[in-house]
Amino acid sequence: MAIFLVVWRQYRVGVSYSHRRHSHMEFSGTFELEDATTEEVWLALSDPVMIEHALPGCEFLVVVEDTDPDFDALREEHADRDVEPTSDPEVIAERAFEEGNHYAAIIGISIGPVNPTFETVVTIDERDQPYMEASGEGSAGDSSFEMSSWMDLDGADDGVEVEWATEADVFGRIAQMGQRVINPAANQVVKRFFSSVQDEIREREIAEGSTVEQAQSDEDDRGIVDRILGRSDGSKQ
Amino acid sequence: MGIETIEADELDVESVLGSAVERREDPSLITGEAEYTDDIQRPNMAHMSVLRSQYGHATINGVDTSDAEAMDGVIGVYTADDLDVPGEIPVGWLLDSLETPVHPLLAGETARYQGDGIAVVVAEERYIASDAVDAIDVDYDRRDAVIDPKEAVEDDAPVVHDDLDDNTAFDWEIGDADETDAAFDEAAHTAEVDLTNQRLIPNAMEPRATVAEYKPGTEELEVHMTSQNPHLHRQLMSGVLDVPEHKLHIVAPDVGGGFGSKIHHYPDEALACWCAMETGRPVKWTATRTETYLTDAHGRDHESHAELAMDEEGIITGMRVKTYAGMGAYLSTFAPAVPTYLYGTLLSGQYDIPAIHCNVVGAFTNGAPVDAYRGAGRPEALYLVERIITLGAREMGMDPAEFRRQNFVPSDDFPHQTPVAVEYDSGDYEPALDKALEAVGYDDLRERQEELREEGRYLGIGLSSYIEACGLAPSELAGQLGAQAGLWESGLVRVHPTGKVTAFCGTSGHGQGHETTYAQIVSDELGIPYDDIEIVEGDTDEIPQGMGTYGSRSAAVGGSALATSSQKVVEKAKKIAAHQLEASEEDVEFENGDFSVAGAPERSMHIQDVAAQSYLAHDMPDGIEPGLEETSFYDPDNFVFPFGTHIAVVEVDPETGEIEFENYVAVDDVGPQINPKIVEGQVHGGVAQGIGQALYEGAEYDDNAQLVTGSMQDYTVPKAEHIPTMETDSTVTPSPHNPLGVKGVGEAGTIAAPQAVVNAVTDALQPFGVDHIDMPLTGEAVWRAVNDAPDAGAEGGDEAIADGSGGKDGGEN
Amino acid sequence: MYPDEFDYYRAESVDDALDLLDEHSGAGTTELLAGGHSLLPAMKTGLSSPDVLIDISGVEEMQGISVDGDTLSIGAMTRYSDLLGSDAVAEHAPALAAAVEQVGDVQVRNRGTIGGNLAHADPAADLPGAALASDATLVTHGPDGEREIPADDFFFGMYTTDVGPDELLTRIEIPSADGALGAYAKKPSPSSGYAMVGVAALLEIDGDGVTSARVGANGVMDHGVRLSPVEDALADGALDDETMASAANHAGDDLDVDMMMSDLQASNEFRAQLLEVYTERALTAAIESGSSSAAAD
Amino acid sequence: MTEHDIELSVNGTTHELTVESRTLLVHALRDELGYTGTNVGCESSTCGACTVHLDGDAVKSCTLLAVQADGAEIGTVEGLAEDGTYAPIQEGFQKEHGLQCGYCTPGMMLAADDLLERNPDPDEGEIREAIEGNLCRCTGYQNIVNAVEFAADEMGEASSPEMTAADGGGDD
Repeated sequence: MAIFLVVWRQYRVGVSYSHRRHSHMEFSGTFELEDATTEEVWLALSDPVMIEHALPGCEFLVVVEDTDPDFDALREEHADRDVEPTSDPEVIAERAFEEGNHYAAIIGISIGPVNPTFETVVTIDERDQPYMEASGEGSAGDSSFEMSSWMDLDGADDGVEVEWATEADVFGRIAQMGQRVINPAANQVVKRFFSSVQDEIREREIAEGSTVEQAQSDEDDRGIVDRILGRSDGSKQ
Repeated sequence: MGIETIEADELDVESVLGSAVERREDPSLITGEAEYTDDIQRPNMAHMSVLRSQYGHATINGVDTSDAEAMDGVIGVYTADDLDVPGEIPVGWLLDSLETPVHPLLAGETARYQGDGIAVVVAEERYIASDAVDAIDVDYDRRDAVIDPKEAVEDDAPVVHDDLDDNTAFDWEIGDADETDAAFDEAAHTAEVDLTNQRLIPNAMEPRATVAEYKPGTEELEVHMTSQNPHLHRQLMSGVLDVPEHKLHIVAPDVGGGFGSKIHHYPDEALACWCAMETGRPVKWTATRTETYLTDAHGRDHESHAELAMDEEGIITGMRVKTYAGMGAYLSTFAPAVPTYLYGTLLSGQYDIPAIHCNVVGAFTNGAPVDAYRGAGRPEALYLVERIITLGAREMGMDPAEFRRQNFVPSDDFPHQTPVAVEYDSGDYEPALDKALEAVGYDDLRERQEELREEGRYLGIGLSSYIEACGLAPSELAGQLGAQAGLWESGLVRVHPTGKVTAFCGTSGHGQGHETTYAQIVSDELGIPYDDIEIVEGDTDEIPQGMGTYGSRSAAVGGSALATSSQKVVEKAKKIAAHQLEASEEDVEFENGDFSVAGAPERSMHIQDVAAQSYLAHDMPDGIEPGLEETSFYDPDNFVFPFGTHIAVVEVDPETGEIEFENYVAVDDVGPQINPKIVEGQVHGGVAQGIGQALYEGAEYDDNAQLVTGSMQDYTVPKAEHIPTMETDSTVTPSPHNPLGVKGVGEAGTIAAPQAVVNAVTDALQPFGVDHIDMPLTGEAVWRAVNDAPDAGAEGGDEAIADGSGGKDGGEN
Repeated sequence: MYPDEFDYYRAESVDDALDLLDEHSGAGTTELLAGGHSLLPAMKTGLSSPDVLIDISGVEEMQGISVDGDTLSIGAMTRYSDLLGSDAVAEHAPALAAAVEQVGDVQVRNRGTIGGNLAHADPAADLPGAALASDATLVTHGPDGEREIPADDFFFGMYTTDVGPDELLTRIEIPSADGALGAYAKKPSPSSGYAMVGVAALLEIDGDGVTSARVGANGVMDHGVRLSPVEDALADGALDDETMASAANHAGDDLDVDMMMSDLQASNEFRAQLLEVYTERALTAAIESGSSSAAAD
Repeated sequence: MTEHDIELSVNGTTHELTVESRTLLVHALRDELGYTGTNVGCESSTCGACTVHLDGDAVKSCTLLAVQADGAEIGTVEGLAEDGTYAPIQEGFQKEHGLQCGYCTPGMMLAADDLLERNPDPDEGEIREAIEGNLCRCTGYQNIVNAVEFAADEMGEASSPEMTAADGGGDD
């Protein structure tokens, strides 16, 4: 099992001074995972269950047909959900993010006494290793948010550099009444998410390179790893 | 300190006018006996709550009210589809180029700002109504929004009203463009500035509220509401709800401040009425402060470019102004007048300027509608004038007081015609300036300023020589300019058989003390003791007609109406007295309530006795009807033009941007003062609001048109610690064209103060080369201005400022 | 606006409060109600909708101020106004006393409690910095009994502390700083009154010199922080304005400006600037408090 | 949702009433008991219009549940005057023109009274600080400060015989 050393090299929040920025937030950052390859990290980041586990307050994150799912039904269906992240490429392949797919999530945010639960739908807009882009929106009562994010992996000498950015806009009551807390709260969510992502990746054993290679097989002519990695026709090696 | 009040029983009719008598409004207000709208209870009363848009701009695909309707205690939930009345909010002022898109009571397909109502709930209790609003589910498609008035009229801006080509509400100009351009072509010196007059939220302490009750038997709709002008509301609401005017009874009970925000006709009050008719229950609606922030018409919202042309000596030869004015999502009642006729016409300030041209583009945005807020147009004008004048002085290297003095309209040039349409009635500007300069010890201050700069301390002196046009009136002129209403005022003076008086006025006070000052006027005119006179306002069933209280018009127009009616009463009484004294009318003199025969003072009769005789009617002159009451509809010839000079003295800490007041002096000329204590109070309050704008206040929307200063935790309403002690003084230049000579004071402070403060701060920071900072001058804004200033480096720069040694050499500039 | 519906329980004792917490730990959210001046406004604006409120403000054993040897002990439900009226607090915890004076307004100080403030952990509240500067120990009670948490380990982040969901903060213990100089300098938000920046300083002195210093700040980061570089710069330094000013220059040394609070009231960059200025003001105010109390003696 | 039977003593009169858990004290006073002199100006505990006395201390009655006040002594503006005689603070507001629209005035007077209770002779700065939790949009505060000073003087005079006696032995 490889050990990933995580280095917080840079983490920026939307702090540029502009008087109309206040419920629009921009976050971006870069972190490095040592002793890992782009493929390994990409594989880990392909697993919705891993993301579900990393997202603070996330009850479930599941693929759905369209951007207007029945959250009550989903809640019922996934009430006792107990799915573990895995490092098994076969398993990941079954459920890996796919470009154009929509995912529904219930995310409870907890900022002291303020505990909105957001019904969220995210769409994978682009997914082409090593780059991924997603956008989505969530609503909780008469508050809502819209976000768009991208992530780019860059293989360094002995590790992977993950560069990411998220933009979010908040609407409704929280935007209006919660001015003082929105930025730090969102900051906290983003920070916790990425640090959990790193923990999750760190805890995997997928870095045993062999696992990944062994999985090269059959069915789809792109090969399972290509599928997981979101490569189209292996053109991006 | 300040003016000492006297008790009512110390008054006599000879000196009642001009006395600082205690307010008779106070006893009910300081004991809790006062009745504000939300205090009103009715048997079986229900409560209304409004669901407002989650977005600044959105398409509404559907509204699911089923959960709300199913809640215990919910009487009804209604959306735009349910409304069966005309329901279009009218615009009360039209301009040639004005676009007037429909403003519905409830948003149907499109929400254009966050205050847009989408549904209303009527429930048994206010808490339940609020719960039910939360249970309504709206299917929105969010749309891009625009909030900045200048960006709103650019080609690629999201369009607020789909049925319009763009967001231009109007494109208006005043003055002579060619002459003005010529003045700039020939100018020896020019000054210019880009400035923002930020959006403000009025924040009357009492939120808007309505109690509506419908009586099916008489088909009468009785409405108690927070109104500055119940008659105007009656007129407008009659059309909106299709209820005949004579069946609408509107009462403004005690009203907790307005500052303009309770002039306008909003959807909510009409919705409460509709709900009362629909449910057959008395319905109460009281805005939460959040709703106040979202829906009360905001003020200001200008972005301007101003230029000043001067000759070699610094004599002003021209002024050119381009302004983008935000209108918000819809045109509020008087909105089109505010950035045009109430703004452009004041751009000459106190100065003799031969050529002025001003172009104003009004823009629809996704913000709350913008309308009259204390000062309405005039603070925007005077802020701009007094900023550019200050920069003109700076350009000329002249002392700002002397620069002003040399450009003032001379005292022998009144009435003075400006190049921007209005004619100033009377004025004498230098004495007010001199008094203010003397009060602050101007020359010594300038010396001290130099000394302090040597120590790295930054003292600033800011002048504001302002003018205002108030006493909103002449109807004919207002009509020519686009008003959809007359601006006269009605006054009815009724002398009862006992000699007591009830006087009715169509204005509607909400803190100004009309019951006191009007009684002083009537007492003075009739010679009847002050305590025998009762004033009634604010009830459309009691008072025949009226236009309301705004634009500092109550004393000048309403007071004049009462004075005129009183004079008519005296005229009639004189006929009766002459008859009873068996003298000819020409021989009867009237003084302090007594009619007496010239040369035979023992043959006299008091007006209160005449009143008794007029009702007895046993012995009346031929052709004179019994009774003693008179009505007048007073319509003056012109606006009145109060003026004055305010000076702020501040010290600025460039390290933190903190501003401390050392002094604030206000010298105002509002004509003769009916009650100097009340005048002083109006100046204090106005200045506080002006300081609020200068230093603290600002409504901020984000790029999605979400109001992010949506509570008192985020929008600063100044606290006691934020407002300095003010020194007030006055000069008196009567208006020649109203019977009292009075001018108006309600808005003076708000019009005068912002630029006094900003001029003081920029004066303090002159060594850094800071010419202008947009309001509000928060600590951060000032700190950034210092650090970004051209001379920041020369004066010590960032590092030097950070370690406290910044700008030590400032005094040498 | 009006709060959503909830159930209200009044706890009579610490054990009672713990039982109530346990009883309602399942479905829904439970909040402890102390002074209520953070919670109730959040509930009224609809930002917070707990299902259960447990009112602990009246719990006797969580009230009061006592001195035991070298330790000042303050019940978590002691109101600000009681702290202000206490000679013991002024004497033994001068930095805290100075900070309490600047909390909210009179009405807030008449209701709000020290424990509510610290457990709520609003980054812009006035007491976290003072708790850090005072080297306070925060005592919690839970199902497994008492836990003592040094202030340095107590604050995790915005509204997040080491107090577990089944615990409550019951007591604050402060080592006596009798003879030390304490002060709090605050730049309040003009609208909310919360601290854009607030700096609490406690200087242990010996003659004309500082022997050691503790400086805590709130309003700057998402939780209260110690300003160790300032403390280091002060230790064994002179007790004069110049030393204070130069130490204050280090206020932001350990703090990432990008991570500082940034909101409508002040950007992070401006907060960084204010932090240095207000650190200096806190330190010089501490010196002044010494000279004024000396004068009073 | 729980309901609670509570007892409130308002200006010396005891009232028994049943409230929901969530009922705010200000609404219990205004809507249930008819003490409408106490006003509501905001929901963020900022404006202070709702200030009442709770067991003698000024508090914001919009930031207190009615059930929390069970058993307490509440003082409102309606209780300031005694037998038709204004309290000094009321007299001060009248004499000094300390109010215009009057909406903030009840809360302002009760906050000022709290100050005078603690500090019978406050200076201007102390007065301004003591009313920082009370917003007024009309007066610019100056005449409010004067009104509080007036009340302080009035109360000082009322108790001056004692003061003189106490001060008599001082080192004047």
